[in-house]
Amino acid sequence: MSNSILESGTPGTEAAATVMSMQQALNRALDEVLAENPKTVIFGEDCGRLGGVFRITDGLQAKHGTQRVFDTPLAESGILGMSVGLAMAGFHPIPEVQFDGFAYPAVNQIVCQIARMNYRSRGTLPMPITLRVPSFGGIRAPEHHGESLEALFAHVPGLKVVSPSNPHEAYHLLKYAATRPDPVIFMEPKSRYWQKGEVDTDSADAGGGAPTGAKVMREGRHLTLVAWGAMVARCLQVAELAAEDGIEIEVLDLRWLKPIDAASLAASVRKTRRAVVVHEAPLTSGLGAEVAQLITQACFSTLKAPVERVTGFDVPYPSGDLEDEYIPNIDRILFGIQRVLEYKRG
Amino acid sequence: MSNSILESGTPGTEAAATVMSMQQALNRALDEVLAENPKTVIFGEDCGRLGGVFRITDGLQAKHGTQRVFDTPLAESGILGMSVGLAMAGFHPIPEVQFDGFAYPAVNQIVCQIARMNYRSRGTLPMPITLRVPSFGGIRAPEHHGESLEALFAHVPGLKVVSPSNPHEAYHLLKYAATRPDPVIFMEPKSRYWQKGEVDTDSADAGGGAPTGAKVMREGRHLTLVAWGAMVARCLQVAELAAEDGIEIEVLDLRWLKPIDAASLAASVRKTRRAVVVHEAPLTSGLGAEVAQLITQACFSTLKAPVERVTGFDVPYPSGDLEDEYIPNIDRILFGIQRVLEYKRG
Amino acid sequence: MDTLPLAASGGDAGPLSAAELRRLYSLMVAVRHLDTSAIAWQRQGIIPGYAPELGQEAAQVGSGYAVDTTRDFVFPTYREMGVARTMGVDMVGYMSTHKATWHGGLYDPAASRLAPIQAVVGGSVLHAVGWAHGQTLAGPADGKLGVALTYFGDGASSQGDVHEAMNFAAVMKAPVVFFVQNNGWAISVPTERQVAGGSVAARAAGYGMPALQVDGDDVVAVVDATRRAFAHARAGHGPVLIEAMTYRRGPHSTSDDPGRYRSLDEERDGAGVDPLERLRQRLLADGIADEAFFAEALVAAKAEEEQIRTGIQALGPRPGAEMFDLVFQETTPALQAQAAHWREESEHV
Amino acid sequence: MDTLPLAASGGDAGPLSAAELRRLYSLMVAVRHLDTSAIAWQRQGIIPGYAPELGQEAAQVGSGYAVDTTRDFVFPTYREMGVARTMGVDMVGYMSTHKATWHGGLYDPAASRLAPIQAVVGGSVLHAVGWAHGQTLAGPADGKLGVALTYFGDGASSQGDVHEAMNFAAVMKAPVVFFVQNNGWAISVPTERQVAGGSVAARAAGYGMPALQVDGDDVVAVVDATRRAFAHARAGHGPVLIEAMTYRRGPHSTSDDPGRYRSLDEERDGAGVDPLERLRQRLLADGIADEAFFAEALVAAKAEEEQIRTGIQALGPRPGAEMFDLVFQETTPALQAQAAHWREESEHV
Ligand SMILES: Cc1ncc(C[n+]2csc(CCOP(=O)(O)OP(=O)(O)O)c2C)c(N)n1
Ligand SMILES: Cc1ncc(C[n+]2csc(CCOP(=O)(O)OP(=O)(O)O)c2C)c(N)n1
Ligand SMILES: [Mg+2]
Ligand SMILES: [Mg+2]
Repeated sequence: MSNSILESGTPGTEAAATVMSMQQALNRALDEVLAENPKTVIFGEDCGRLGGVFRITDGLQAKHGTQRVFDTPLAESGILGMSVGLAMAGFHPIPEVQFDGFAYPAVNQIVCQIARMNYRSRGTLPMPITLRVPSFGGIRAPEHHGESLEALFAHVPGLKVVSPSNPHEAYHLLKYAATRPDPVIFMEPKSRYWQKGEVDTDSADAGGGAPTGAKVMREGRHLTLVAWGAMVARCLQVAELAAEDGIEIEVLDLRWLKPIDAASLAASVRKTRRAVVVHEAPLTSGLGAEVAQLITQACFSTLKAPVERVTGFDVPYPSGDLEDEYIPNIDRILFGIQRVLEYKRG
Repeated sequence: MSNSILESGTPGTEAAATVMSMQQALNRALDEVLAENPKTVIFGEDCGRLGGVFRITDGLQAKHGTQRVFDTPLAESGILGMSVGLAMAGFHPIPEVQFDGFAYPAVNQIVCQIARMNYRSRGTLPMPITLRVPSFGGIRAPEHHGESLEALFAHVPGLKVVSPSNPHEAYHLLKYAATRPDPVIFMEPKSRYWQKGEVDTDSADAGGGAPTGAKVMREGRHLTLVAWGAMVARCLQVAELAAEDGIEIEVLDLRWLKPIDAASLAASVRKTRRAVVVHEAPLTSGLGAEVAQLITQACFSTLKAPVERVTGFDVPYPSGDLEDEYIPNIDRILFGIQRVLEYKRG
Repeated sequence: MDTLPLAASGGDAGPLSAAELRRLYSLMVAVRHLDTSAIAWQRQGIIPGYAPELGQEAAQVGSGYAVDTTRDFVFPTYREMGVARTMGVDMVGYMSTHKATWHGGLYDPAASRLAPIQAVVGGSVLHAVGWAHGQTLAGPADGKLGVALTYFGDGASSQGDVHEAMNFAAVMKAPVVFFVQNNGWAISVPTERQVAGGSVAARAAGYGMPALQVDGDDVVAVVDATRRAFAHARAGHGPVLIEAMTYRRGPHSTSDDPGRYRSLDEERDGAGVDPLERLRQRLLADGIADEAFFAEALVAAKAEEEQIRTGIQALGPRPGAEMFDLVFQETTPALQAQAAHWREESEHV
Repeated sequence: MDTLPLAASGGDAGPLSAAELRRLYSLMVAVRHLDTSAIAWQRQGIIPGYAPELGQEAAQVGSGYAVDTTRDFVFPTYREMGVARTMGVDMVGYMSTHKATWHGGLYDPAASRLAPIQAVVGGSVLHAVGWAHGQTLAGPADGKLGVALTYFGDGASSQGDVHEAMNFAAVMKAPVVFFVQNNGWAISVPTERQVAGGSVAARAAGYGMPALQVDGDDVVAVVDATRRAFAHARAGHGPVLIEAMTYRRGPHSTSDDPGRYRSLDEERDGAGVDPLERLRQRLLADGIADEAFFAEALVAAKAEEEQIRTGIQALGPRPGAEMFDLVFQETTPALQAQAAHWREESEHV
């Protein structure tokens, strides 16, 4: 049981700042949430004995029991539909969908039930459901294992959507999301699960910024790169490279994909006057359009160039061999930046 | 059997230009498609004997037989999944989802199967499926009967999406869509079903413009209003009102929501230098963001103001009593236009 | 049809007393009168639409009667007015959904133990399973579990969610009673083109779950079956399926025209004897009630309908601000901004 | 378990001849060898992942053997390599999906009569129903209908789509054979926590559909059951469900670690006798084949595997332009623009 909470010891006994992987950070957050709130229950396909195919729930069933952490039959609509009933019975369900692409069978329950029950019941039946979705591509996986559903979820009234970019964010955002009274879709960038980073478990959100907003991951003054999930790390690499050419890029981790922190977007771009938004999802009707339009709306007269989007293409997510052609890579992001920097009003 | 093809006679025997409702125009288009292509089959809940709850398939079973037009059990995923198999067997299925809100249970089959089978099979298993979805609000209907799914569908690679705004468009776009070799989501504005208009059945697309692009419904030079479905008629009303104040508004019926006719958007706004996009769907991550961003990208240096969006709110579609507060009404569209016209660079 | 036996025999309750039978009659009359009146309301423009349950009063009143609102929870569709009335739900709040005041109705679902009215066919069946599983998580079964009672139709039985619900419930031994009103029709589609094999109850055995097929027009039989099913589930033996065989005597809804898909002859044959009339005859034959009682019950039903109608007519539209305020428990800045914007533009006018 | 009887008795084919039995053995050895080799390929870095079918050779070869590729059509999951091999599908094209060359594989599904490899659990079961319904639309049943054979697992049986498929097929009398490989596991979840009631075959009666539960490790029994089911469906009597009881002897996939959820003892007990060994003993006992034949079959299997491996190793990545070109039959200007943009930026580099 490597990387499990059983190995990492009892919550709170370690030093506040530890180096851990995102998998460990998420596992630890879940362990603590289970310990803190007896109404929390975790379930999904292979979440119990196996600890999940990504081991995010590793050791939790052994520690908290089969009542709190359990396997369900193989049916995503069933898992999410069941979550509605558990929430109505006073529980805080934390269901898992095994891979992003298998959230589609549950869309009806997510959109028509989870997102609307609080509204429909006039606030008397809240839906404190935290749906964990291992998300995005980059792991050379089979079909349907590399989807980006943020634009779909962000469009649905009644949902909140968040995605962490590193272990520290993962720990804090999951602890925050899993204690909210509203449904939150928690999109975990699966290609980052095994990357390690420092996690300061002491502070509610060490590193600054409210856990509900976007976060400046690197300051700069020539251009703002907006990203979320796995693309944040890539944008930080790009900023590093650009800095060698004297271009100072500000990297904004959007974190919350709904609601979007429009104020932070505006503040950054008012300073840099240029923006590029990066995501893995296909271009058309992707969340990049919303981000670009929010920026344009707020900064129209200061913008030096139209906001550029560097995204996946309008094609089904390709097989591993072509993955690197599909996901925005460093070069494509640099081209996008170049287009903005070189933009001349026609 | 009012409004049925049984009453309106054999296709082709009438004068080319006739006044009919959108329901009649759609019914006639389906009748002709059934007559022209023996591989066409129509099915869904209550499509057969009843002729559909909106009577769009009225009389078709009686005329073309229960093999060509039939009722299915009550399961949308079943209906769409079955369409995939029929397409693989060489048929051109035209399934109906009874109301927009009941497309959600079929999202898995639509996104993961219909949209991807041509790609997955390397073009050897095309999916000529025309999915008819009575769409949008405005009829004081029960919950889930007034959804706007265009942003979701437009984001899915492998789908094409179209919505007609009047009987003439309905007739031609459906005939066009139902003869394509690719999957098309055909979004019918249910609040317009009973509105009559002139339909010129003679020309392939009488009125100008390729059936794949957007269409200028009214010319103007001060501002472009972009809309689709039921909002086109409302925007034409707005343009009429604005004209009284000397404001000449160009109304662009987007028609195809995927692929979007970016060239026509650019051509119009390059002339008018101002744009407002109107839709019923919630604001955030709606298709308005994509339209706005496409315009901004193409016309950044000529735009006088950021593109404005007048849309539904980020709330679940409300009950009939509040419907008029939710759907963009004439006043809200006029306010949007005013904001653009009065915009001052900060 | 092969069905598995129930593990627990009957509830604590013995056979229905005369008073209980009279009470069932009164409930059925109240429901019948409100139901037929609601169609008139629609014709008069008081409400924009309604889904009548004419002919299903015995199935609804009988099953609702078995509910213990101190511990059970009920998950209706859009057609369970009779269940709501039997459970004592605020009927102005209930009917308000048909006035297009608020999707789901204005009654308090948590306090009423009746989930909001559900328009997605099959949509709430899984909710019942989750709620019921929650009862077992709260502690070991002591024969006193709260039971989830979930309603759905023959048409809904075709939905994947209903299968997932039955399988989940049976695997987890959740205390759920699946109550199918097989009323012969799903809008225009008859059961034989909908339910392969002809019976929803016959599906239960495949999940290792007991089922009861019951004459849904016999209120006493329905009460009895539901009580037995509740006892089984309450004792921790897992789910039970009840298929109440009945008939949708009216249109699917006020905008439906059954003449397009079934003849009056077919209707007469399919419907059989009116369940209300059946109970009346029984009470008369057994000397449990007389014409005076029936007349009194009708007067009460009329008074009740009038009160509800008055309430419905007095109901104004909800303030538009609720559109924004009720989305979340914790609202968002984006939503607040939209609400402010909406307020500004609507006050302008 | 109650099951309904089949309407048509057996196919035209009599009992399997000695030559056929030897052919089945050769196929099973070829499949076994390719399957175990593919795990080695993954360890050697030739392919990134694989889902082995160790122990399911009899179920797959036996059922695939009953297919008539001139008129039937087969809908696999991600684990039906043995079916593909039995049907004569191009195995380099088939295995290419595991090399991450192309989702669904490079073989021609239309020509091979094998739908693309399917990763969505339960995803293609409804496709089989649609395809099969298409056969009945093409004209009246003359006892010669093409049959859709659809594979899925015990885990998949929980999916709503599978229920919808069974109900649709039974209502429409579509010529479908639902072939469940109940291999005891869905990744880490055993059948008893997955399939309420314990048997997928037991579900069929609820749809008025015949079912056959068969020893999935006995290739002769599987061929026989599948032929009987095909004959029933081909004659226009509607769908049949076959549940082949077998065992997933290996990990779920090359990234799975079964040691986390089942012990070696459990594996040994669950797996029983190896299906390949069972056939070998039978052929020996009946004097149908000898050690020389077995040795020869293995040599052939090894040669075949080597050829496939060479093909796989020679397989380069597909040209990136295919990402764009294969989305639609009729491409769009927007997609062409993206393709042009992509080409420009990737050539730049
Ligand atoms: C998921 C879904 N699909 C379609 C509909 C439209 N619709 C409303 S009621 C109905 C028929 C339901 O039949 P049944 O389940 O037998 O219930 P009944 O109306 O007879 O009470 C249909 C198709 C819906 N409300 N939800
Ligand atoms: C809709 C969906 N949900 C989840 C998964 C992830 N997944 C892949 S295989 C599998 C188990 C399938 O079990 P079973 O149907 O018994 O087939 P087996 O793997 O045993 O052949 C799961 C959960 C998936 N591929 N598709
Ligand atoms: Mg019904
Ligand atoms: Mg299995």
